[in-house]
Amino acid sequence: MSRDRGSRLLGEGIIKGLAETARNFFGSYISKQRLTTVQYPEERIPQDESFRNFPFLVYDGSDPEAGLRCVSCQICEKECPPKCIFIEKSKDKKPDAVGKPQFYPTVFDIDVSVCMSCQICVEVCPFEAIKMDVKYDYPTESRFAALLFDKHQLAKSNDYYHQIHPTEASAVDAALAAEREAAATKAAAAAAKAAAAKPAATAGAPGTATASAATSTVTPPSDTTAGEPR
Amino acid sequence: MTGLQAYLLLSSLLFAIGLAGALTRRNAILVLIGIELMLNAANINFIAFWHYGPATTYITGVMFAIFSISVAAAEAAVGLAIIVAAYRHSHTIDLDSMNSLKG
Amino acid sequence: MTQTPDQVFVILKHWLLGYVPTSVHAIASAVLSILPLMVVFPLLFAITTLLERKGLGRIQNRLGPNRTGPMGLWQPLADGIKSLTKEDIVPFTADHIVHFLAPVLLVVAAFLAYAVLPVGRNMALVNLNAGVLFFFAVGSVVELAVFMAGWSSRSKYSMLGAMRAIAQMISYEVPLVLASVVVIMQAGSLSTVDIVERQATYTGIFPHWYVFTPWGFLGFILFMIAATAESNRSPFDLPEGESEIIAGYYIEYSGFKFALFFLGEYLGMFATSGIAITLFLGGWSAPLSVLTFIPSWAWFFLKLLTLICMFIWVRGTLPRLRMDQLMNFAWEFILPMALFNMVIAGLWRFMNPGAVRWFVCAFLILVPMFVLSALLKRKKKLQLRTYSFAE
Amino acid sequence: MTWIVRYVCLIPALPMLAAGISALLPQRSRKPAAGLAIVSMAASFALALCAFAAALSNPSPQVFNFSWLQFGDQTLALGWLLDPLTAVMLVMVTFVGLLIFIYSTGYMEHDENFTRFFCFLALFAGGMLGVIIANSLLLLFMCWEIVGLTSYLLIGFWYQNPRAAAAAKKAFITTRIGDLGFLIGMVWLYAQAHTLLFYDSGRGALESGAVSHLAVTTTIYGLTLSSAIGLLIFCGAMGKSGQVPLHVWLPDAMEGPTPVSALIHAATMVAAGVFLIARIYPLMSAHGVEVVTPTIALQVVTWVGAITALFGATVAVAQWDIKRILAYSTVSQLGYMMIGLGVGGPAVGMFHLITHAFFKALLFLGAGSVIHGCSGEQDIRRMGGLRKYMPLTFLTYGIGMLALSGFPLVVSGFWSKDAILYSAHHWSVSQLPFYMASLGALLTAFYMTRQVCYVFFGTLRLPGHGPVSHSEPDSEDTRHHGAGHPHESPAVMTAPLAILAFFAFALGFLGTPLWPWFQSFLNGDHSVAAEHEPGLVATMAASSVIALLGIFLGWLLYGRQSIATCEAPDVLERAQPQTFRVLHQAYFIDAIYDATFVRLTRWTAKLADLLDRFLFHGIVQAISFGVLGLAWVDSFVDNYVVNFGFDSSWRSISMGGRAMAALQGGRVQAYLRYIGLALVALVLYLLWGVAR
Amino acid sequence: MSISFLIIAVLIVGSTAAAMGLRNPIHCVLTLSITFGGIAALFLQLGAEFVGLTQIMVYVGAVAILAVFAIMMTQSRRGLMLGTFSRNALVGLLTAVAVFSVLGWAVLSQPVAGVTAAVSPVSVQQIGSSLMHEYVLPLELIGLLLTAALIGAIVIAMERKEDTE
Repeated sequence: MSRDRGSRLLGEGIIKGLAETARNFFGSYISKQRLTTVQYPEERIPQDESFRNFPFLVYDGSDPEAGLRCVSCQICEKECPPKCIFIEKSKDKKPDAVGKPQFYPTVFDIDVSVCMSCQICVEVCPFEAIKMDVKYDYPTESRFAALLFDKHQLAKSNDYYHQIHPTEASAVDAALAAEREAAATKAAAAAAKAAAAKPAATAGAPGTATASAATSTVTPPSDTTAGEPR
Repeated sequence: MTGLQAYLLLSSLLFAIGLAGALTRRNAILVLIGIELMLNAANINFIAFWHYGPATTYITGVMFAIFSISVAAAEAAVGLAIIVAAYRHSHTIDLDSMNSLKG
Repeated sequence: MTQTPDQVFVILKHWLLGYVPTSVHAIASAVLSILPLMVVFPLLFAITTLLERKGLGRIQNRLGPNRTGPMGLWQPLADGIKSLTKEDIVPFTADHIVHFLAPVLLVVAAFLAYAVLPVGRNMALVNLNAGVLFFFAVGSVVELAVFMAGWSSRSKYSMLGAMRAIAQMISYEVPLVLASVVVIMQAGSLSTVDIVERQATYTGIFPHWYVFTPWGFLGFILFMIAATAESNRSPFDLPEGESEIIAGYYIEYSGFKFALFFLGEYLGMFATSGIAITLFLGGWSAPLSVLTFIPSWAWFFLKLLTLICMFIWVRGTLPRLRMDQLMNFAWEFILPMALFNMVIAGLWRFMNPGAVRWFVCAFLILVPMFVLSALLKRKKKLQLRTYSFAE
Repeated sequence: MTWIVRYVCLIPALPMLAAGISALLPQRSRKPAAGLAIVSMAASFALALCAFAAALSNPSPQVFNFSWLQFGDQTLALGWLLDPLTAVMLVMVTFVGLLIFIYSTGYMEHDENFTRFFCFLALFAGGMLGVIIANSLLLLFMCWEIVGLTSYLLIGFWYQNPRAAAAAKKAFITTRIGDLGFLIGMVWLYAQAHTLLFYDSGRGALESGAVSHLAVTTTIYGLTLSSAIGLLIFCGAMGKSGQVPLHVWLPDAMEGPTPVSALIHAATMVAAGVFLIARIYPLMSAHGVEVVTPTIALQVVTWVGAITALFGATVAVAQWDIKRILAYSTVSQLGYMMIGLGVGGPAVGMFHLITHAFFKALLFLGAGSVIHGCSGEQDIRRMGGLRKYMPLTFLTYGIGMLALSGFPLVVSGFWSKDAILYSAHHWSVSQLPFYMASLGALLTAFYMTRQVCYVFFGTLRLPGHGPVSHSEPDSEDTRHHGAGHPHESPAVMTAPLAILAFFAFALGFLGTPLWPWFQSFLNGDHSVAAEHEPGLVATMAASSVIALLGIFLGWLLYGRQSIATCEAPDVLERAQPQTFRVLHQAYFIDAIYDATFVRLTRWTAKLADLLDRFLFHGIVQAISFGVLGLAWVDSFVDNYVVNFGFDSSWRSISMGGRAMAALQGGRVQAYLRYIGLALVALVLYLLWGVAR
Repeated sequence: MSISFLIIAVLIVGSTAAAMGLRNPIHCVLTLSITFGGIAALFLQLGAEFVGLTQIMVYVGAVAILAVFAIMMTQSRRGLMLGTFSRNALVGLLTAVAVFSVLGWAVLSQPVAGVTAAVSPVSVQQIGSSLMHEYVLPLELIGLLLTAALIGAIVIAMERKEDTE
């Protein structure tokens, strides 16, 4: 402090400042690191993995209609604090990714202009069917209709989910797989019991069940609804 | 009408308008401005007489105008300062209501 | 023929005049002289806005505008089109006539100042006997325009901005004039053309620019400081301090009138820079006698651009002053220094040429500068701020 | 014109600049202030030496004039010149000044207003040098007044001391009386000669054209104009140089710090009067065509000088304050210079001025050293025996004393005084000044011996040291040291003493009758030839005898047996108490002034007061009673006789008044209206006049 | 009498009349500055360059601004309600008319032709040198006057601390 109060020439500080800005000026042409600007639409700041914005619906496989994990249980609709989710449950059932017949949403709308990105829907979903997206730019022409996303806009593949949140997606997949395996072994055990009763029944079902890891195509013969996990 | 007369006529008109303003306005500042106008009219006369005078190298008229401008500037400064001070004193610059000296 | 590029515009004008009937010769000549100025300087304004935005960006480690056209070169055009097509809003209670006249008067006054600016050899519009005085006289009209703008808007912010601007302009006009008096003393003329011609001689290869004398250098610095304040530029941009009074006296203007204010302000800046070049930097003369082959007008505009870059640089560097700092600086530092500088210039005139004179004058300048700056500082009690809670 | 003539103005400008800068310095920056003053003075000294060299090579006056103010077709020109007179004075003042500046750093070391002191000193030096180089009476007068002002400031430097403040005022006012004459003379000269420049290539006031015009024109009492103007200017010189009767301020001025006394009131400022007369000598000595006797002006100068010389010498005999003795001695020596100017021309007077400047500065600085050593004691009765304690001071002081006494052949004072005596002896008007001067010389030697005996010989009688009870210290200036052993002063003080002592010796040999280089240099001819004139040796012998006699007498009375106590009365006092008292009180001149001028003023005031109170008051009272009586009668008549008749007319008057009051309503516009109407009337009248 | 003179004259007279007749004092000052500019143009036309430019600088740049400031500082709600012209306006107007008619008559009745010699505009050097020679005393006096006016104006207009009524 005492150093600064010494008898300096008037304007010394100004000259120092000018030197600093001059260094900035020329430096910005020499080293690109100085430039803080990101040329936005073309360039983007790499996002943190945990970044999330609005929810979307995950589907397995390649068909958004068929592979949709959502079973239209409507928990998220109830839990959503700003009430931005609107679901209409289907009357009939359709086989889901595993082939189990399930209800499915005929209408699934999210109004992102209302959504507050609280992630509660994700937390409550028992089927890992709704997840948070990372897209943040939704330029539209209209403020209302264009920001009301329907099922088709919301549905995104599991691969996409892997793309944006790889760690989390793998964990989810692993959990799902484990669940299904457990279900499969349970089914197998039941089958074995049944086979013990009726040895004439088929064999080889356990082999396929173990072989399939991620997207099992084994159809459990049980016609009961899948047990609630957790 | 010669050139000089035109200038003199213009200056006397200016003088008369300035005088009229100084005589008729209520606002003290505008009265002062009227007086400035009268001074300006005089300046026109100085310059016109110099221009139409016997020799333009003899620059008394110009010098007089310059000095007159300086004096007018001083007058404006002091006059306006007085008006501001008077306003502070009596909260008006209306000349009709500044009549406390009236006998 | 080295004269040709130098005088190309003069020759061109005379060639064009040959096709004009003699009866309208005078008017045609005037138009032919004025029109280029009316085109060139607004163009320069356009370039400068771009330059300023890009330069400021780079100074702040940003890119600056780069979207409109290649490297953002069409940005000024886009700005122009935008301001032209914007809605022209006049406040309901405004004094409509005065509100309309203010930007016009500002631009007209700014343009008038170019009349005495010698932009090249034989390229001054008029060679007035009292050219420098003309410049300052026209400059004083700007104050009136600013007042009109501020007053007619019937807005508190406008009024405050106008009052600030006028107070600042009056305060800095005095040192501006006084700083240029030294040159007039030395040149013995008020004509801008004469002043440049005095400086356009060479000893060896070095020119006789007044900025190379101690008093000239000091005068130049003081002049530039005062000119910065006079054209309301940072760090003296209090009249339009966005954070306090939004945009000062032109807050109630929009669209084209707003653009006119901007134009007027930049034109004023160019004009003061031009007069600074004329007075101190040798006008259109080349900085070394071996460089005289480059046309004189090119030199003038080169110097002008340099000064503009200086302005931008300073704007990118310094923060805005406070009102009391501004006034103190004018009355307690710049004005006494300018007065003292006049004494030095007189001394210079009466001393024999030589190195002794140079050093004596430089010494005599440095002494009061140190004293005055010490006084300024003592009053300010400059010290690092100590925080009670932070740190 | 060589460069030095052009830049000779720098010699006064540098100290002035130093003064200006140190005036802005804060009080605590002592070193910069002193450094500035000394450096500027040294630079001036160097320049003065250059100027001296230039004057050596070209002794005719070289001038640099410029017009300062122009009003109408009149021009006031200022300028500076370089001639031998200027050159000699420049060297003397800068050199002595430099030494005294250096000395002051030691002497004033402990004063808290050190910075202010050097500011004033430098300003004084600037003013004095300005007086010297001035080529215009106006410039000279301005610098003269600066000198007067700084003298005032410096005498009253210790203004807390009421005596110092009074002395400062006295000095200022007394010199102002003289300056009034100076101013009148200057104005008169301007009116007659239309210029105040001294030399202006033939048009100056001191050049043949103007002077011959002035010398033949006579005014009242047959005085020529030149003499009259010269005498008026001489009034200023009298004030500044402390000539009788305006000498009263000079002894009192010793209240200032001793370096000031040395610089201003011994070496330079008081010599300014002498210098002024030397400068305008062509005017003073201007003869008519046929007259050959010395002019009235010069006669007056001589007589005033002679009276002053004798007066100062006699008074100095009976003083006890070490500085007062020197002060009266200065008065006396200034008288000698005036005699020299009057009878022998500028060379004679100036030679004594120069030598006197050196040895008197030496004496004053020596006295300062003594005072410093004795912790502010100034009374010589309380000193004594100091030669043991302050050997260097004693040695140098002794040299100064010998120089002042005019000890034959060795010291400078002898030669310069001898030249004066010789010229006085050959004066055509009267022999009396010669005898007065001789007597003065005798007394000079006597009182200097007395002083030296008192101070340096005998036993130490300082309070607390001798066999003497303590008596109240004479001086307030006891801030320097506590009372203690007398001690030798620091080298910074003794070194200037030694240098001055050397010059007090050596300077004399520049102007001996055998090799009168100085005189011929001043007179502008280079033929340095010994002048063998009749009576020269005789005069020399006479003055030697006088000096030796004076010293011998002094030794006889004071040195033979040492003074034991400080209460013991003076030898002379024992012998002639009445005379001694008269002399001690300086012929009661201050008292006479008090009794005459001051009392006269008081008396008139009192008289006026009395008149007012009784006479006029009584008359007024009587008149008022009479008026009251009359009024009563009147009112009686009025009430019952005329009231009725006048009432109506009064009413009409009051109505008229009200109408007039309406005109004077304080309304600017109304006034303006009347002015406008008056303008109409005026123009109409003028047009009518033209039309008819 | 040239066309330019006529234009300038009409401009001056019109703006002066407006300056003295408009209701809003600020408008008055603004029109007044047109007058000042016109007078400056007149000076330029007459060849007195220096005076003309000084006129603009002093009147437009200083006096008009000063007047504007004074008006801003003395605005009061009461003042706006009062009339523009004083009670005795008619008398004043008549006086002014009388003055103008008399002056005009005086001008027109005297055939002052003046010399219309070749006009050599007065150069700044000429003015400067005569300011420094013949007119140096008036110049000094003007300087003194301006300094005194400056100080006086500040002292008069400065708000006094004890003045807290």
